[in-house]
Amino acid sequence: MIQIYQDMKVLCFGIAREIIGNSELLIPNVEIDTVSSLKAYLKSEYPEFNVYKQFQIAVNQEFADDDRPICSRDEIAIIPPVSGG
Amino acid sequence: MIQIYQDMKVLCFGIAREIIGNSELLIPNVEIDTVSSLKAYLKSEYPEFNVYKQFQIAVNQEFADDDRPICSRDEIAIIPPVSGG
Amino acid sequence: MVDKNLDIQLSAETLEISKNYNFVLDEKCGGIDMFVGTVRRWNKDEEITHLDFECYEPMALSELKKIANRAFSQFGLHKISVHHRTGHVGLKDIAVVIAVSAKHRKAAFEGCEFIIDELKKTVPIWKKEFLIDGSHWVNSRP
Amino acid sequence: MVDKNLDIQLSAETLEISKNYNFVLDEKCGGIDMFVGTVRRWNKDEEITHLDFECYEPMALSELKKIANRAFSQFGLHKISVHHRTGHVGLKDIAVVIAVSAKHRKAAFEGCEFIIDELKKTVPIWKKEFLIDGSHWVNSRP
Repeated sequence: MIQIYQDMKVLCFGIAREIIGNSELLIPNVEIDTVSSLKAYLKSEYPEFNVYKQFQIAVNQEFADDDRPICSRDEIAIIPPVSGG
Repeated sequence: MIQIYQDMKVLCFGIAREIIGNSELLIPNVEIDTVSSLKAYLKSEYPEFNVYKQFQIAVNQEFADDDRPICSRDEIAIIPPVSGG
Repeated sequence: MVDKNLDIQLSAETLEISKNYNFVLDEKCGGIDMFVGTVRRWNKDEEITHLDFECYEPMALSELKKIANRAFSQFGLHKISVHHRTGHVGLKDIAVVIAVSAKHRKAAFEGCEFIIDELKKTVPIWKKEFLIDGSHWVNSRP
Repeated sequence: MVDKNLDIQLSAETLEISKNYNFVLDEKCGGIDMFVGTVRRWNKDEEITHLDFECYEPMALSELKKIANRAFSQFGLHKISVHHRTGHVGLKDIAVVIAVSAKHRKAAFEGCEFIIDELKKTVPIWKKEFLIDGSHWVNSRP
């Protein structure tokens, strides 16, 4: 079975935007199929994420657990620790 | 020993003002020497005070206990149950 | 009665929350809590037309000052502003505004609630409720 | 996002507490509580010059709406107005205003505090603190 991976677009905010250097990250052709595999990818490509407090991932504007499946059609965002108010 | 009693002026607010029919009550020549004797006088002269909830007495702008001595030089006020706010 | 950190006023004029806000705002503080008591049309099944507030002014100011001083020390508040109406107050109009500022929000909430709770217990102010069919002094009814 | 009883706004413009107050004021309610978060000059020993707020707007609106709906049902609130700043916010300026109205004051205090507490936990808004000697994203520091 052949799987075609499309670029996955990830929205970046706050410290994550600064670490990545852009408000959007395009991840090309990599096998990322769950929130936890995305987190592992980000920490390996951007080791600074290991220094700061844990980020969460939002999928379609909802906080998502690590085992949540994701695909390139989802709206995905890195959510560093929030600090509104 | 002869005691001279002066008129005692009592400030009246809220329901007490309406019961007494004036914002000031002058009590002539009566032997009132404590808060409790003032309360007894008011309830006997104005029986309506027995119908409404208990009032307090303030002496010189402080809530006063029943055994507090009072005289005509004090600033005395009838304080019905408060309802500010 | 206004000093540097405390502003207490009994007023026959319409209250404006911006005055309390501007008094307590301070660059040392991150949290302001304000309570505003307004006149509502219904009290249980009774329809209200307006209120009339009467107060024993010098004692009301002195009791409010005592409450404020307890709030300063118990909650570490920075500034306090309390304005209370006297006289005729219509529907939706403001009867009382309490604003407090503190470094952090928890103290602001607790301090503000403390002040209104205590105000309702001890400050010599009386409210007469005027209904469609009558009137009465609140809390006095047997 | 504004409906009859709920007014949620993320705004790049200076916030004004009168807007929140006017939204929640209602003749069915006797108590309004407002929390105002302002920018203070000192955070522990660090001197702040200003803040910069960034937000993930559609998710922030949706999280705020969830919080408001929980507050309506848990505390029986009547109306809720939440305005939060984005962008550059100077000293003493307003970062957030939360106003709620309820029949009685206790619900207003509790509901308002609940909303700001939850906002700080889950709403995707980020605050960068600019100090005399540097800057950092609040809560991100290891």
